[in-house]
Amino acid sequence: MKVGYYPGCTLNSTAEEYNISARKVCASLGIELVEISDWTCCGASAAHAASHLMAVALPLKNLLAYQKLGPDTLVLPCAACYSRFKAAAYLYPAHEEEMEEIFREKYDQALEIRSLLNFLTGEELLRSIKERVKEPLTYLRVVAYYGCLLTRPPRITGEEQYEYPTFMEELIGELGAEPLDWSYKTECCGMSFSLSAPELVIKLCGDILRNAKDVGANVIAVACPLCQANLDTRQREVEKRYQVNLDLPILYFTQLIGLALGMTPAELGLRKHLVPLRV
Amino acid sequence: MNFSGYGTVRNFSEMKGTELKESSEKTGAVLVVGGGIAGMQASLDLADSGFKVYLAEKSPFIGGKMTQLDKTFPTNDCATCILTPRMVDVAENKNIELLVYSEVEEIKGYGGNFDVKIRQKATYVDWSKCTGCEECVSKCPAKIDDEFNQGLGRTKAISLPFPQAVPKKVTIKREFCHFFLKGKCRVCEKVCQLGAIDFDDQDQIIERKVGAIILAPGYEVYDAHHSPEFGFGRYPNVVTSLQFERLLSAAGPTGGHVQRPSDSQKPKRIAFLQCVGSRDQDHGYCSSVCCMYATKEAILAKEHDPDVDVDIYIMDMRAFGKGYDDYYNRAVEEYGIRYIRCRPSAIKEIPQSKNLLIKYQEGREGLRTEEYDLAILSVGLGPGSSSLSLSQKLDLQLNEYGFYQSDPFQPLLSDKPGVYVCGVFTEPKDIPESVIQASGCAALAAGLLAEARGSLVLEKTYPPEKDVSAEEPRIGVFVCHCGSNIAGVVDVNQVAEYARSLPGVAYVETDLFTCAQDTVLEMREKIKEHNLNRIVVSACTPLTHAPLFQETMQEAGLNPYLFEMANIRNQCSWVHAREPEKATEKAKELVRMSVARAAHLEPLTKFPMPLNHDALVVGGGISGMTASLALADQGFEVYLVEREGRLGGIANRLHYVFENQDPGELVTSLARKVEEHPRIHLYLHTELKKFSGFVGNFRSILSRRTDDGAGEEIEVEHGAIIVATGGQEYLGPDYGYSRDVRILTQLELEEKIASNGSVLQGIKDVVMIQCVGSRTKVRPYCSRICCGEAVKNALRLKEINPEARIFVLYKDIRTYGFMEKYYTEAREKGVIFVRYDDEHLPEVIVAGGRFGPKSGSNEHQRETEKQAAPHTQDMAFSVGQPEPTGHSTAATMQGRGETSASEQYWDSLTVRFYEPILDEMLELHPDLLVLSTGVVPSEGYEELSRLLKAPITQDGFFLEAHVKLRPVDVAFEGIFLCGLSHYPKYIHESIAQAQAAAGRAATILSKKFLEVGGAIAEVDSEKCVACLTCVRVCPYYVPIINVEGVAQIDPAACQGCGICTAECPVRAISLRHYLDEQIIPKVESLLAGVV
Amino acid sequence: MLAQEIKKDIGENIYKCYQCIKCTSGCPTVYAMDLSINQIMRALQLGKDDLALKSKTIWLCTSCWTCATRCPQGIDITSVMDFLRMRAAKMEIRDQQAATIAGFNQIFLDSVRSHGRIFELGMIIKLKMMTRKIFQDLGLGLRMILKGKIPFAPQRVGHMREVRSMFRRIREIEGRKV
Amino acid sequence: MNQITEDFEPQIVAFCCRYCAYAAADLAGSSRIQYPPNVKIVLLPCSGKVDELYLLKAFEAEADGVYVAGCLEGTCHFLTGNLRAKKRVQYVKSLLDEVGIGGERLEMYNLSSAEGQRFAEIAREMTERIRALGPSPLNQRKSKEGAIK
Ligand SMILES: Cc1cc2nc3c(=O)[nH]c(=O)nc-3n(C[C@H](O)[C@H](O)[C@H](O)COP(=O)(O)OP(=O)(O)OC[C@H]3O[C@@H](n4cnc5c(N)ncnc54)[C@H](O)[C@@H]3O)c2cc1C
Ligand SMILES: Cc1cc2nc3c(=O)[nH]c(=O)nc-3n(C[C@H](O)[C@H](O)[C@H](O)COP(=O)(O)OP(=O)(O)OC[C@H]3O[C@@H](n4cnc5c(N)ncnc54)[C@H](O)[C@@H]3O)c2cc1C
Ligand code: SF4
Ligand code: SF4
Ligand code: SF4
Ligand code: SF4
Ligand code: SF4
Ligand code: SF4
Ligand code: SF4
Ligand code: SF4
Repeated sequence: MKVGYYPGCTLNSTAEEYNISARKVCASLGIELVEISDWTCCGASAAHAASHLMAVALPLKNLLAYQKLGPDTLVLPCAACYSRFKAAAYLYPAHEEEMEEIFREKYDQALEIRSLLNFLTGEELLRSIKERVKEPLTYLRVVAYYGCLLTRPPRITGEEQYEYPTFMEELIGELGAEPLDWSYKTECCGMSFSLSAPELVIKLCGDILRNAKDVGANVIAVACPLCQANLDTRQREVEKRYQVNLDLPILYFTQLIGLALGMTPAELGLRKHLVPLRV
Repeated sequence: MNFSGYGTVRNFSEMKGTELKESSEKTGAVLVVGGGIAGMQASLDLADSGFKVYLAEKSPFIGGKMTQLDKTFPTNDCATCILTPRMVDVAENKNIELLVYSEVEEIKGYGGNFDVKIRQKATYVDWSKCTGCEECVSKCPAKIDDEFNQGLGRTKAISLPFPQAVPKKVTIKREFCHFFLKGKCRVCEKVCQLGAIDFDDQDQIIERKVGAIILAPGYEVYDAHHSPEFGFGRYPNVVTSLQFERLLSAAGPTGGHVQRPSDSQKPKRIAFLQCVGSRDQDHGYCSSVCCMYATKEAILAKEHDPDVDVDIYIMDMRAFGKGYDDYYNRAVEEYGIRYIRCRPSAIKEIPQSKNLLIKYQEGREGLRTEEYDLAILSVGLGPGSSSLSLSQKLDLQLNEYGFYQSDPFQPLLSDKPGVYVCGVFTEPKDIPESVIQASGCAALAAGLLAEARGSLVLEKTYPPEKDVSAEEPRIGVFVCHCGSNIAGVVDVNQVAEYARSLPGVAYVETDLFTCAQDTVLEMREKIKEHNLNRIVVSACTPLTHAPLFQETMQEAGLNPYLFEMANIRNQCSWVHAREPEKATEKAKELVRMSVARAAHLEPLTKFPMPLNHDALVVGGGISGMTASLALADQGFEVYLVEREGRLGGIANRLHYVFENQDPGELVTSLARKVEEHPRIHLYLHTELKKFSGFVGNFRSILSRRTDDGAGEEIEVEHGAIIVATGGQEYLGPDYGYSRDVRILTQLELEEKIASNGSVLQGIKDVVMIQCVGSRTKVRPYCSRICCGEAVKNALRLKEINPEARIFVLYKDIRTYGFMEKYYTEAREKGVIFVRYDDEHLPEVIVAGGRFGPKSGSNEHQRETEKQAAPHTQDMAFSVGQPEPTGHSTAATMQGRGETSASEQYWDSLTVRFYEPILDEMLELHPDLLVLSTGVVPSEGYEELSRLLKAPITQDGFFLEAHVKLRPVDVAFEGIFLCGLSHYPKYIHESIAQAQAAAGRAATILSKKFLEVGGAIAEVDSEKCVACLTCVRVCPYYVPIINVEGVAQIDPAACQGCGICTAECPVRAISLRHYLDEQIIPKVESLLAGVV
Repeated sequence: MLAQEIKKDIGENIYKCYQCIKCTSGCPTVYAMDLSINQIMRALQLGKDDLALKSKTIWLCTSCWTCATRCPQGIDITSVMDFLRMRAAKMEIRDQQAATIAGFNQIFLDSVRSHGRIFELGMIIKLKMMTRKIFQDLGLGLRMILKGKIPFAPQRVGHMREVRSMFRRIREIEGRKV
Repeated sequence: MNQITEDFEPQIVAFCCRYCAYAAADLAGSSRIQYPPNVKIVLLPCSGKVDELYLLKAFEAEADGVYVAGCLEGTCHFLTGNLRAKKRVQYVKSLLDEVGIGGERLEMYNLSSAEGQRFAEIAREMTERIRALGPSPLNQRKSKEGAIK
């Protein structure tokens, strides 16, 4: 199976391990990821606050490149990029003329844009993952953290379960781990405020991490590099601020799949995390 | 006597787009679809006025949603208490054929003649054999979630829906039954000693001919799973309001102990979340009842445990019904319930305690988090699950929300002639409104089928009654095993043996099931064979079973009052199961008591009393005219009395409603119909002067002002009277009204818009103030119509000038039901709504000074208002006010805090008010200030109340006999009420209520005779000393002191409560069937051991 | 009036807001804001545009879509916030925190403009310089660099010309509109 | 004396209105809520039908305890019957006090028809109360039996 793949800036830098594990897992499932060599930034987290046109144009530039490339499904590992791509596709008809003026070409709107999580939890792939599980993650009690952008707003994502999605839990269950119910799966972690307003991020991550701990999780699964970064890198500060002991490794769901499929922590870039997964 | 109730009468009903086939004979039967409170009411009214009724109910029991409620607002009447007798009435009524577990399959034909096919689903139990003993239920191994208890309890695959279910028969749910699923079990079949289980039962198709159809299929509550942010279905302590009703109910899964599901602990902090599944983008309407039911549930929670804290998260408190604001105020002041004006975004759960966290913000306060033990979602009322398929069968169009929205001027008619609609099916509404609509439907159907009245009803005849007065008591005692229900605990044979020893007992037998069909048949023979003249059935409860045995007695020629039951099941074997010996002793005692009373019973007859079949209607507004037409169409003569020289009342001043119809045209067409109707006798310039008599036979004297100024008196006799005296606009001096030509009431504005809207084109700024003269200390009630009126007029102004800035200052916006759509539309068009409360009342500054609401004065209205009115006539209306010097209005609105004192605008109109969201004072200089003034009762209501002995509320509106179930009856039998005289209401509501009043009146007027007598009070005129005690204590105003100077009780009006008998100081009154000599022996026999 | 422009530009009718406060009660960052979300809506309804534009609120919005998803009136508040930020970006921002966030957005876009992709280290340094709080997050930054999370050199896209021309044309179109 | 109270099974008469109290008793039955068998019900159309005479007659006939049960206040099927009954019960209580039988042997209760549980509670409550009070002074039969034992 061939699909388009847009890693986005963070997967080439701070979230390299997401990229690595995603590619490894896809490869082992027989999925070929087709990536354009010089994709550009989609503007996630800033462009929409600066200019409508930029917010549409930045992802569109990449969409235009993909539509020439072939595979009619484009998967995005980063939830923020996914959200911008979806929004651009949604807003495109309203800005069609302007976009033509900018790019001198038309977007045929035929691409199917999916998040990597949503893609891998499709019925067929989920089954094939299940079949390949070698080392069930029975030692893990996992809360699935979707964050804000993977399912919201439903108008743009087309997601039906936008308030209380469960597809990540399904995957976690198939991997042999125990998915736990909790109240914070779509709460905001502070997103790009990690750098510009860290106090906010600490508060928001504090709420999320503490609820995860309270329901008895020993791992949080994520599908977004921003979420991972905030929950992982700010965890020490949260512990200090709230006088709690959290010690909650934040793993990309692809890393969880990789582990269950028998890959080693090193292969999956687990060492890059500040809060280590101790097995 | 001009008798017109029965027989062939010309029918004047004018149907919408009349398709009625002229020649064909109409069928005197009606199909009612839906057995909720609405469907039951319609059925009873029709059956009581000469029509055959087929009541099709989807579920295996009647009563609808009300069966699941605990208490009902605003009286906190126990729902079961008021509903159960109604359900029994329906089941017993010989002219109602109950088709439960049935749905309409097909409808063919047209108004007057329909052929309907109804599918009655298989119950797998032969109901003619089942006695509802529930032996099978206790043994059935298939446990399932209890739907009736909203999944909070468990029941079995074979079950009785709930203990008081009518009919009291069990049903097998095929989808859960082990036998149907796995082919094994049949336990119930083995257990049932009556052989009632029938696994081969099939759906039946039942075909009936009817003349009219009434649709009352009700609603479903919103499925809270669709609002996942609140965690319903995931957090055990988040429940719906309907589940909470079950938790409150003493008959519910927790026995009335309010417990939270996670740990069965008593909750200490409870939150209600309002508008769940209402008033949002997917549900653009308001569910109308949830503000009130949440308040009710909160009060009940407080009554269960005064220490519990209750917070209600709400947007607007919609307490728009009669007595509702009072109820709300009590909730706040007496019960300390906190209303928080915020819609929480989500509920979060604390994992360890399963407590719930809710974040909210109120006013300018920052965000706060509150922790609760229990959260209740006030789910909205959505369309019924089968509304769609039902309406498709009839080719009816549902509105965007899935309800059947009718024409506001014909609220009970569907688009299909002969098909009527009522209850929540047409719009969310509460119980009284549903009952009103149902009675109205009954009146309209009766109008359509007037010529066929009485053609299909059964009048059961019995063999002549044996005269037993001279005989010694020969009592037959039937002791029931009730399967093992009684015999399992009580030694039935011992009881029977004992009964034989009692004086007067001539025959005793024991039966496996006394109520089983064949046993009942045999009872008839036994009565004859042993020449029995009194019957005692020693079995279960008379509340459900007495009618069955009494009918049997009548068939055997015995008077039904010679009957007594000893309740040795519900009050003995079931409740003393662990003490079988004592239970047997008690059973004997109960039988002894019953036998003792039976020996003293006497036959009672109901005798026919002739009655007058004409009606008097007082008040010729929309309500009075509608009621008159509905009665006249049914063939009754009507005397319509109107004080003024013109029909139409307040509606003469209304010019449009939301849906764009013209009330003026409605008035004109109604007036024309009234004037042309051969059965309506119209008296203009006329008032009621004297009134006397009793239900069925009233005598009134009317006084008419004649042209020559003299006046004449007219005497009329009538069987019923309808009060439709309406109301009027409140015109107090509030907010500078009458001080400035720019200050108008909504009605005045409406007149202006209607007469020449274009003069308003230049209007830039308009302020409307709500609740003027309503919801104040003096008039604490909500006038109900003014929120809608303001929205309606604001939309009109926006049409005339889209640029106009309109501010509506309100306490709560009460655009309930589908009206919410227009509130949304007004906002979409830019109308700005600003909330105020009693601490921050708006202030108006005009030349004459500063004005607020004048709610301190104590007069009911009058003094000020009439004098205030004249200025409206000579008001020179000027467009484009002089801009006030200094700030422009826009400038004042923009920058923050520019709220300079404004005495300088002495020549301008200034409204100063507090804006609570941004927490600042705002000041406007509007071109128009419109006061949303309320409704007050018509002049002379007090005199009329005295004349009719019809009580009024503190606010001056006529009081109904029972707020929930008799909303158009007056406690004094034979008097009915409707329209504004009952309470402020919109035109469509007045029309429905007027039709209901006509329907209720027709249940009396259509009778050939009034059946009077039975268990009612009687005065011994020899003993009476005319002390007036009975006159004072009777809750129904029945006793009077007659010309002979002694008390007289009208047998047709007496309700048989016996209150007067117990109060009469000289024991001159006795209640038949409960005579002292019948009750005292019963008491004495228990204790003495012998009679 | 901004309300009218919002309607025209992004099709949102803020007058529909009936002050139910659902947006505010679910906003993750509202506790740090000076005006709550519903107050922003009220300010716009009353034409108090400056109040909205000068608020810290619009900068503290993380664009999490909670409010927009749950607003019973279906108002896309998140997009309204975007709109307000675009307008306010041209004004002086007094609040330090708001200014930092606004600055970050600018630095972010600059990074895209010059590299085609973002360059975290460069951004961090610029941001710290701007806010003069160089040492605040140093510990964390160091740990991340040690973990190999933050690369030292920017990634670059092959055809930067296209990127630049895209930015130019966008500016042209936007210039025409004003 | 002690012995008397232990073996003593009081006879209690309950005057119940048809619409609420009697229906509640029925419901207690359908719900199988157990209570002591000492209470015997006399059905009346309305608690307002309860006559002072009935109450006194019951005591005269050697009842040890009597109570009247009607609808909840404000929800009487006949509007005001239960309020009338309440007054009468109050009055008879004072009479009983005066003649030395003791007003606490008579009580007025209000409950709704959905309160089967409450009905059972009342029956228990009254039985306990009267058991503790011992036989009515008018109750020749029981006192004698007690004396014999
Ligand atoms: C939690 C809650 C609390 C409430 N509390 C109060 C209160 O305190 N006071 C008050 O006044 N109101 C209250 N209400 C409102 C009240 O329930 C309704 O006003 C009332 O029940 C409406 O009666 P209805 O007959 O129109 O509908 P329903 O009660 O819904 O009855 C409709 C009947 O029709 C049957 N049916 C449906 N479709 C078909 C079909 N196709 N064929 C045959 N039968 C069909 C249904 O089974 C049902 O029995 C409350 C509502 C809720 C949700
Ligand atoms: C201020 C105001 C605004 C309203 N706005 C709206 C609206 O926007 N939309 C809407 O749908 N509804 C509105 N209504 C309600 C609507 O007008 C009524 O529901 C409808 O007109 C029915 O009124 P009625 O027949 O009950 O009473 P009325 O119209 O008051 O008629 C009563 C009649 O009885 C006569 N009468 C009174 N006493 C006696 C007596 N003792 N003897 C003989 N005759 C007597 C009176 O002269 C009068 O003709 C409004 C009502 C008011 C007061
Ligand atoms: S055992 Fe028979 S009679 Fe009794 S409820 Fe069951 S089916 Fe009916
Ligand atoms: S056959 Fe079905 S209904 Fe009967 S007892 Fe068995 S499971 Fe219950
Ligand atoms: S406002 Fe309307 S929908 Fe909302 S809770 Fe009140 S009655 Fe229900
Ligand atoms: S304006 Fe009228 S309808 Fe609205 S709340 Fe006030 S009194 Fe009620
Ligand atoms: S209470 Fe008795 S005595 Fe007095 S008037 Fe009535 S019947 Fe006559
Ligand atoms: S029995 Fe009741 S209704 Fe009849 S007259 Fe006496 S008090 Fe009135
Ligand atoms: S949620 Fe929507 S309607 Fe409610 S206050 Fe916020 S913007 Fe207004
Ligand atoms: S999108 Fe912005 S304003 Fe809305 S909830 Fe999220 S942070 Fe708050």
